[in-house]
Amino acid sequence: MASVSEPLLSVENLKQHFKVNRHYSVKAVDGVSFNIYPGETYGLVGESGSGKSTIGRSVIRLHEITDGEIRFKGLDISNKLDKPTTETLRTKMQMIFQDPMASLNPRKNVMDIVAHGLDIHGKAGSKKERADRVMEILERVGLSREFAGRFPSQFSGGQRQRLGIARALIMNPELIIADEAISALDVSIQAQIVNLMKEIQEETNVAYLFIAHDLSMVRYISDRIGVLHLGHMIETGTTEEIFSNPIHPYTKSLISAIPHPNSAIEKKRVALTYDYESSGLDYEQGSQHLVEGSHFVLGTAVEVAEWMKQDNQEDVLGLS
Amino acid sequence: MDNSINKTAESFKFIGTTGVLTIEEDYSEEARWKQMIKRVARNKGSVFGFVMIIFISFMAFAGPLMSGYEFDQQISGHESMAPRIPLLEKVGLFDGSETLKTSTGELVVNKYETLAGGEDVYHWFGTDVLGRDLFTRTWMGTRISLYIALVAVIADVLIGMTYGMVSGYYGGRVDTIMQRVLEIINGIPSLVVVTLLIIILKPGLLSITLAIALTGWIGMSRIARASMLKLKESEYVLAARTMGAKDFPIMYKEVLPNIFSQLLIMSMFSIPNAIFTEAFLAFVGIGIPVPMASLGSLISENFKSLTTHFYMIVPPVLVFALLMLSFNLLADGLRDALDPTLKEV
Amino acid sequence: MKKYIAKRVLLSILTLFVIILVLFTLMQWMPGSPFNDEKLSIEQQMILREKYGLNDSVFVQFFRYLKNMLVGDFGDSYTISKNTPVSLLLKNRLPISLTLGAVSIVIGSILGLILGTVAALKHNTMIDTAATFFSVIGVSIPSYVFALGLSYYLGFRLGWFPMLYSQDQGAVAYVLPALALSMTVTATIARFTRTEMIEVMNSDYMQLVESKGVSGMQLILKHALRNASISIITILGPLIVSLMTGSLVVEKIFSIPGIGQLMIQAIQSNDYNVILALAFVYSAMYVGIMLVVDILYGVLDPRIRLVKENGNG
Amino acid sequence: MTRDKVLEIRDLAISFKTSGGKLCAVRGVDLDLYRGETVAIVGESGSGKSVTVKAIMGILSKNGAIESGQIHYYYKDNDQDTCQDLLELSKKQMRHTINGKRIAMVFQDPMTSLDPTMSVGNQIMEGMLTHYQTPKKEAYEKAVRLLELVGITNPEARMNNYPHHLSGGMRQRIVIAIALACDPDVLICDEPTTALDVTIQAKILELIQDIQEKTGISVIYITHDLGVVAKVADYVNVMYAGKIVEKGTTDDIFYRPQHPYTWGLLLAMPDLDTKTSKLYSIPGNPPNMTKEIVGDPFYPRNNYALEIDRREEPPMFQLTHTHSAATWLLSEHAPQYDLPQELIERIERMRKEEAAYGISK
Amino acid sequence: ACGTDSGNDSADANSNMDSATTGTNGDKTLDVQFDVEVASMDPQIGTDGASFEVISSIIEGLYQLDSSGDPVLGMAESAEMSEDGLTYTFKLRDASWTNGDPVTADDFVYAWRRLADPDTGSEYAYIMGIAGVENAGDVIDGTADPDQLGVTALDDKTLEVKLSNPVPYFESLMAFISFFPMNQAFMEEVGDDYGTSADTLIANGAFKVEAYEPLTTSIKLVKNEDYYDAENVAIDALNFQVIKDSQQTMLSYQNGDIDVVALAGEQVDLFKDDPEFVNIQDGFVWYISPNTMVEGLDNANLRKAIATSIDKESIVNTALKDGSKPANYIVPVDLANGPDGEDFRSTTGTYLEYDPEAAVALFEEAKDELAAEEFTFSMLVEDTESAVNVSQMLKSQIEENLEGVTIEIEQMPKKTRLDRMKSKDYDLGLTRWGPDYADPMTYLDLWVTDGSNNDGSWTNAEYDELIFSSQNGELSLDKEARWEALKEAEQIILDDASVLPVYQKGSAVMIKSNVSGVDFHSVGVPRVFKNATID
Ligand SMILES: Nc1ncnc2c1ncn2[C@@H]1O[C@H](COP(=O)(O)OP(=O)(O)OP(=O)(O)O)[C@@H](O)[C@H]1O
Ligand SMILES: Nc1ncnc2c1ncn2[C@@H]1O[C@H](COP(=O)(O)OP(=O)(O)OP(=O)(O)O)[C@@H](O)[C@H]1O
Ligand SMILES: [Mg+2]
Ligand SMILES: [Mg+2]
Repeated sequence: MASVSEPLLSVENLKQHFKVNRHYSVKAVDGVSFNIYPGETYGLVGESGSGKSTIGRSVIRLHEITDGEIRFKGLDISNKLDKPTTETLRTKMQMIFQDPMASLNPRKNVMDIVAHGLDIHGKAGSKKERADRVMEILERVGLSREFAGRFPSQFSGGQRQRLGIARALIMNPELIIADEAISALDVSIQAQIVNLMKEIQEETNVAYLFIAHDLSMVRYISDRIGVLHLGHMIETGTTEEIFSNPIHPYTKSLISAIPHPNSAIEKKRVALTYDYESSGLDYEQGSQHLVEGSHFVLGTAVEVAEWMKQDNQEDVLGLS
Repeated sequence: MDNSINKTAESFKFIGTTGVLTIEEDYSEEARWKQMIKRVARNKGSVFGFVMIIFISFMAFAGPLMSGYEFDQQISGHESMAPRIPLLEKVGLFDGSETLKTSTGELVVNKYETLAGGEDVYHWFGTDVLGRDLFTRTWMGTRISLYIALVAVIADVLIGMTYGMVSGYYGGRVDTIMQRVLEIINGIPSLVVVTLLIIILKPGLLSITLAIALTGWIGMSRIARASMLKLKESEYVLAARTMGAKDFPIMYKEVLPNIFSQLLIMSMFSIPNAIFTEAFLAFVGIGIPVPMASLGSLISENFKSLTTHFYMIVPPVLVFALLMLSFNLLADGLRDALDPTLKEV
Repeated sequence: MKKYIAKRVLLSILTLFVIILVLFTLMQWMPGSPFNDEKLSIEQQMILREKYGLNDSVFVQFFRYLKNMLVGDFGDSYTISKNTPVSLLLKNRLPISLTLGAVSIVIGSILGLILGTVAALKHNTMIDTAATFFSVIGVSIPSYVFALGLSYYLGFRLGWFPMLYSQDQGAVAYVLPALALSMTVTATIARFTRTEMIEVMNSDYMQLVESKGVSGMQLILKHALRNASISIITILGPLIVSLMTGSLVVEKIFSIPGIGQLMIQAIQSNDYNVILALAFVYSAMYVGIMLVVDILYGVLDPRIRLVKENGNG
Repeated sequence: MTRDKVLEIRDLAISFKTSGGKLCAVRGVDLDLYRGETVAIVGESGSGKSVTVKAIMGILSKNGAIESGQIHYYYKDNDQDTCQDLLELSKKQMRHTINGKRIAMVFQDPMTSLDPTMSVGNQIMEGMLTHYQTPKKEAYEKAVRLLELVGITNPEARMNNYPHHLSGGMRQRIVIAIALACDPDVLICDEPTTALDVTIQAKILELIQDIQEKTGISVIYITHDLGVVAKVADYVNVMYAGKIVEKGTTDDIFYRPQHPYTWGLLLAMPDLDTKTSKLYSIPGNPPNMTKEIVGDPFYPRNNYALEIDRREEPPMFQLTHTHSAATWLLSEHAPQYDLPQELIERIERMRKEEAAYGISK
Repeated sequence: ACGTDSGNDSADANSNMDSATTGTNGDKTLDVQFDVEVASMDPQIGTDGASFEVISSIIEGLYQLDSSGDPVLGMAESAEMSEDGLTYTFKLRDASWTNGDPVTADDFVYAWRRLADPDTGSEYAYIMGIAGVENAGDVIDGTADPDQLGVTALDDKTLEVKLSNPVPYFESLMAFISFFPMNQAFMEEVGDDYGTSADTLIANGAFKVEAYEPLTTSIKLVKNEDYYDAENVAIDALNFQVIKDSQQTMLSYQNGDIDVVALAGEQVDLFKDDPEFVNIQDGFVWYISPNTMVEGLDNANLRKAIATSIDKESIVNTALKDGSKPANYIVPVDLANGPDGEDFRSTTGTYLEYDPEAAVALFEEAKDELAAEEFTFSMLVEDTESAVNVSQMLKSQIEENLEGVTIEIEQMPKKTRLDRMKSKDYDLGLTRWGPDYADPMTYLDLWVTDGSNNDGSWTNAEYDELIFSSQNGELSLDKEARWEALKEAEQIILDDASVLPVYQKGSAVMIKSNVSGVDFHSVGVPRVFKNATID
C-alpha cells in the first residue's frame, strides 16, 4: 500500500445535489472527501440511496458536480474539461456496472463492445491490431477468442460481467469504478469475478473504487473502506480498522447485520438497530475526527469521545 | 439402489472438472434475429399477416397486368357488369348475373348475355359504373395505397424518430420546448390539418402523401422519446459516455439499433392509419385524383352503388380489410416476439 | 393539486392561443375565398370582403378575432349559413355531436374492455384470435359502409330504429349512429386492453393477489382492470377527439346536424369563421380531455398524485 | 418430539414450453415440511426454487406444466386430519380453499409485488374479506394488529397509505402482513430480502423468526445466501438444476456438507476471516435446462467428478435420519477423497467462532 | 311516419313503398328531401336552391310562377307597364304578414333597397341591375344612396318601379326571391337574429315556419291560415329533411319517410321503371371553359376538335342517367320564349355536335397551325360525384378521339375551382351556369370582353357589339331584332368554340303516387310546393 505516494484520485468536499423542482433538491452527496492511491481498492458501502452510485458517477463525470474538487492523476476534473484532460479521464478511468446484461449493448458483438473505447479515441489502429487487442483482452478475462463474434445475449451473467471488465481493461485504465459490479450475480459467480478483479489488480496495479452493499465481499476485496450514510462519509479507514474497531453506530449496525454463514451462531445473533431520526445525530454538525492511523469518523467531538469509550467489537458480535 | 449399470471401479474414477468447455454450447450460437424470426414464425397470426402482405403486394404489382384491361379504360357498354370468372361460372358462381332489387320487383340480369360478343368477356371482379374493370382497378388502387402507406411510414420514422430521440436525449429545457411544440401540433385535429393542407397544396397524390406524413409522426416521436428516456439511463449508454462517446454517435449507434425494431413495429401500426386517412380524404372528396384509384377512393366511389350493385364495393373493402388485418397481425406478432415487456409465453 | 391544475389550465390556454394562430396562418394560405360564386362580380366580392373585414391585415384580423372570441363571439358564417353567428351554430350542433360522441365512447369502451379482457384472459387461444380478428375488422371496414349496413338492416328491413336522426325521437335516434361510430372505439380499446391486461396479469403484484386467494371477477375488476385502465385512459383522450372529427361520415349517412360535417363543409367553402371556431372547439376539446385524463390518471394511480404534490413543493 | 407433517412433496417435476424448446425446470423434487419448522431451499439462480414453490401455490405461469408428482398438504378440517394433494385441485378450488387461507407467500421484490392502485390497508384486508367474509370493522382491526406485529409504527395511519409512500423494507413488512392475514399454516418466502439492504434484511429475518415463534407457522424459505440460511432455517435443501442434491439440518449442511456443490456454495462466501488471496469459486455455469441432462448435471463443474457422473445421475444417499445427499461420492464404490483444504479450515474456523460466541454444542 | 293506409294507385310489388302521409287526424304532411342544408332564410341573402324553396314557401313576391314556369300575379293584384316599358306600377292585394301587419308597398321598397345596399352585402345585389331598376348600379357600387333606387311606394298599396331601359323579362324576375318583400318593423326588431329560429322568421306566403334553426337537417312548415289564398293550399304541413347520401335517401323514400326525393346516378337504374319516377328538365348547362390564353387553346380548331370529340350522349347515359340532355348549344332548352312565343332553342340551330371524324380533321389542322403534335391540358373539376364521373368520361373520350391530347383531371372544392378560374390559372375547366331569369341574355352576356365571368378571356368585337346593343342599346328597343341578335351571338360563341358545352342538367325524382302538384322550374326557385296535393 503506497500511502506515501501521490493519490491517484482525490475527492475533496464533493457535493452533488439534484434539482427535483424549483423548490426542492436532493442532496445525494453532501461534502464527501476521500483519496484513492494507485493500485489500491477503496470500498464504498452504505445503505440504498446513501449516494454511493452518485459518487461513482460524479467522479467519472457523468454528472456536473455541484461543488467540491476532484483531481485525477493530478488533473482537476471537477470543472469544464479541456481536451487533454478529457482524454486522460476517458481512457485512464473506466467503469464497470451492476447489471451485466444492461451494461452491454445487445446489438453489438463482443468485438465491437470491447473495442469501443479504442474506436472512440482513435486508438484502434489497423483492423488486425484492433482484433488482436480484443482477443488478447478476452483471454485475459477468461473468455475464449471464439467469442469475439457473438452477441451479449449468448452469454451467461458471469461471462457478461467479464466482458464488461474486458471493455474497461482494454484502455489500460489506472482506476476502475465498479458500481455494484457483483451484486447481480450468484454467489459462486461472484467469487469468480472477484478473483478475476484481484488478479488483474496484481498484474496491472489498477486501483478500484469498489461500490457495494455486500459487506463481506467489500471486506474481502478492499484495502480501505468508506462508510456512507445519507450522502455523508461517516467513517473511513483501512478494512482492518473499520471492522475491528467500528466507531460510528451506523457502521456498527451495518457490520452486525452481516449474516454469518455459520448456523450455530447466526441463530442467536441480533443485529444492532440504527435509526438516524431517533439517534439524535446531525451529520451537518459533525466533522471528521481521527481515530488512529487513517481511521476517521464523522461526528461532533462529544459524540466521538462517547463512541470511543465503548467496546466496539463486543457490540458488533450482536449476541443478545 | 443398485441397478443394472455396471458400477465398476472404472466408473468411480475421478475425472476432474471438464466444465469450461461445455459451457460454450450451453448458450445458443444463434443470432438474435434468427431467434426472433423463429419466434415470429411460431405466431400463426403474424405468419398469416406476412404471407398476405406479400401476396397483396405481389397482386398490386402484377394484378393490373393480368386482366388485359387498363385501370382507366372505360369500355362503353360494359358499365356495371357483375363479376364473371371462368370455371366458377360453370357452377353458377360469379357467372355475371346479378339481382337488381328494383322498385317494381327483383330482376335478374346478366349483362354478358345482352352484350354483343359478351360471351367471351370476363370481368373477374365486375366493372364499375363507367365500365372500368374492377379487378385491374382494385390492384391498381392497392398499389397506390401501399405507396402512400410506404412513403408515410418512411417520413413517419424519419421525422418522428429524430424528433423523439433528440427530445428525449437532451431532456431538460430542450425536451420541454419540443414537447410543448408537439402538444400544440397534436392539439390541432389532424383530419382538419390534413384537409386544410391538401387544399392549400392542391389536391394530388403528392400533397396527400405529404399531408399524411406531416401529421402522422407524432405517435412515433412519442415512442422514440420514451424509449430514449429509458435507454439513455441504461448502463450501456452510461458506459459509452464514460468512455467519452459523443451525443450523436450515442443516439444513432448505441440507442437507435436497440429501439429500431420497436419503432418499426410502431410504424406498422401507422400503415393502417395512413391508408385509413387516405380513405377518409377520398370520402371527403379530396382523395387521389381521378381516374387514378386508391383503395380508399375505390371504396368511397363504389360505396355509392352499395345498394344497387353490391359487388362493386366488395373487392376494395376486402383487400383493404385484409391489408389492415395483415399489418396488424404482423405487427402484433413482431411486438410479442420483440417486446420484452410482454413476457414470453 | 389545485395549483397544478391551475398551471395546466394556463398552459392549455397558451397552447390554444398558438393553435389559433397556426390555424389563422393556414387559413391565409387557403386558395379561394368565401365569396366567389360564379354570379359574383369582382366589385361585389370586394364589397363583401370589405364588409367582413377580410381586407384588413392579418394581424388586425387575428387580434380582432381573439378579442371577439373572448366574449364568445366567433363571428358570422360567410357561406354555409349566411350571416348566422357561428356561436349559434355551435350552440345548436355541439350538444348533438357531444351526445353522440359520449354515447359511442361509452358503448365502445365497455364493449372494448370486455373484448380485450376476454382476449387477454384467453391469451393465445381461439377466442383471443377471434377477438383480434374482430377488432381489426372493426377498424378496417370504413364506418360509412358499416353505417349504411346498419341503416339498411336494423332501420329499413327490421324497422327497429329510425334511419334518420330527428330531434324529437330522443335516445333511439342515437342508437344506429352511435353503434356505427363505436366500432372503432371498441376495436381500439379492445386491442389496447388486451396488451395491457396481458402485461398486468403477468406482473408481480397480480401473483401476490392471486396467492392471497383472490380470483374471478374480483381479481379482474379490482386489480387487473384497474391497473390496466391507467394506460387505457391515455388513449381515450385522443380517441374521443378523433371520433368527433371522424364523425362526419356517420353524420352524413344519418343526417345528423353535428359539427363533423360542418367542418368539412366549411373548409370546402372557405367559411373561415366556422373553420376557426370548429378547429378551436376540437382543439379545446383535445386539450380539455387531456387535462381531464391527467387528473383522472392521478385519481386512478396514486403514484402520480405523489409526484404532483411534490411538484408543488 | 413428534413432528407433524404439513407438506410433503414427492417426485415433483415441472416443465415449461419456451421458444428454445421444452425446459425442465424441476426434475423430481422431494421435500418435507413439518409444523412450526423452517425449511430453506438454497441454490443458484435458475435452479428451480421459485418454480417449486409456485407449484405449491398453484400460480405457475400458463406455459408451465406439472409433469409428475404430488404435493400432499395435511391439515385439520373441522378437527379432522385431512390430506389433500394440491395438484389435484382446480385453480378455483385452490384460490378458495388454500391460497392465502392456508398457504401464503411472500415474494422477492417488495417494490413490485404490491398493487400500486390500492391502499395497503385494503390489500391486507382483502384476503380476510374474500375468505372469511369477515365484517369490515373486524378486518380493519385485525389488519392494524398485523401491522403492529410486523413492526410498523403508527399502523392506523399506514392503513391508508399507498405502496409508493413506503420504503422497500416497509413494503416487505406489508407483504408479510398480507400473507399472515388469514392465519395460514404455511408461509412461503421467496427470497424476501434479496432486494433489501443488509440492515433491513436483518430486521426482516428477525421478524420472520419472531412471528414463527409467536404463531407456530411453518416456513419455506428460499434464498441463495447461506448466511441467511444459517439465521432462519432448521432444515436446508440444496437445489441444483431442478433437483435437491443435499438435504439436512442446518448443522448437517454447515458442518458436515457432503455434496461438492454444497462445498462450493459454502466456500464461495467469504466469511469474516477469509484471508486467502483467492476465493474458492465453482467453475463454469449452471446447465442449460432446455437440453436433456445426462448423468449428474453438476459433473462438468465438479472437481470431484467421477466417471459415472457422466452417465448416470446419482441417487440420494441417506447418511443419517435427517441428512442425505445425491452424489456418487457417497457410494460404497467411491474412491477415497479428501475435503477441499479451505473447507476443512472453514469448518474449523466456524467451530472457533462458536467458541468465541460462547456457544457450546 | 308510416302511413297505415296507402293510396293504392301504385300497385307495386314492393310493399315498402308507402305513400305520403295522411295522418290519422287528417293532417296532410308533405315530406321533401334536400341534399344540402338551407344556407339562409333571408330573401335578400339566400342564393341557393334549397334556400329558395323554403323562402318561397313562406314569402311571396309580386309575382309567382305557375306550373309551366310563367309569372302570374302574387302579392300584386294588378300590374301596369308604361308605354315605353320603363315604368311599372303594381297594386298590392290585401294580404298580411304573420305578425299581423298588412303587406304594403313599403315592404317592397324596404326589401329592394336592402338588396341593393352594399351594407347588406347581398350576393344577389347585382340582380337589381339585371332588372334594370333605375340607379341600381350606382346604389350597388355605393356611389348613390339606397333611397335613390328607382322604386317608390306611391301609397300603402301602390308600388312604382322605374327602369333605366326596357327589360323584357322583368315580370319573371319579380318571382325571384331577391325581390320578395320584407316587413321592416319585424326585421328591425329581430335585427341580426333574423332567421335564427322559428320565432325570428316572418311569413306572408302559403306556409309559416314551425321549427327551424340554422343549418338544421329538418325544417317544419305548417300551412299559413292567414294566407290570402289559403283555401287553395291543400297540404297542412311541409317538412324538409336533409339527406345527403343518395342511398339513404332512397331507403327513406321506400320506407315512407319522405315523399319527394331526388335520385342520383345508380339509383336511377333501379327506379327508372317505377310509376313514381319522374324526369325533370333543369336550366343548368354544363360546359368546358377553355382558357384561350393558354398555348394551344388559343387555337379555334383545337377547341373545336375537342368539343366535337365529346360523346355527350354516352356521358348523359352512363355518368348521369338523371335525364340530362346532351347540350349542342349554350342557351338551354325551355329557358325562354321569344316574341314569336316559341322556345329559343326550337328556332335556332345546334352546334359542336359529336363527330369524331370531324374532330380528327380539325385536330390535324390545329396541329399544323400550332406546329405541335402533343398537347397536355389540365382540367379543373369540382369534387362532386357527377362532375368527377363526367370529367373521367371526357378525359377518356378526348384522349381516345384525339391522339396526342392528354387531359389531367384536377379535383378540388368548388370554391377553389372558381378561384383558379377567376385568376385564369387553368387550361380547361368543367363548369356550369344556371339562369337567373328567363332570357337567353342570362347566358349570352357571360363572354363579353372583360366580362367578369369570361374566365377564358375569349374576345370578339362583333359579339360584344350585339350583346351591348341588346342589353341597353338600340336592339333593346326592338324585341324581334333583339331575339335574332341573340341567336346570332350564340352562333358566334359556339362557332368559335369559346365554350365547349356538354350537357343540360336534368333531374330524376321520385314523387309518391298520391302526391301531385309539385311544380318544378328551371329558372329561379327549383321546386314550388304551394300547389301540392295529397290524396
Ligand atoms: N439523477 C438524479 N436525479 C435526482 N435524484 C437522484 C438522481 N440520482 C440519484 N438521485 C438520488 O440521490 C440519492 C442517492 O442515490 P444513489 O443512486 O447514489 O444511491 P446508492 O447509494 O447508489 O443506492 P443503491 O444502493 O440503491 O444503488 C437517492 O435518494 C436518489 O434518489
Ligand atoms: N414462465 C416460465 N417460462 C419459461 N421458463 C421458466 C418460467 N419460469 C421459470 N422458468 C425457468 O425455470 C428455471 C427455474 O426457475 P426459477 O424461477 O425456479 O429459478 P430460481 O431458482 O427461483 O432462481 P432465482 O434465484 O433467480 O429466483 C429457470 O431456468 C427459468 O428460466
Ligand atoms: Mg447504486
Ligand atoms: Mg426465484
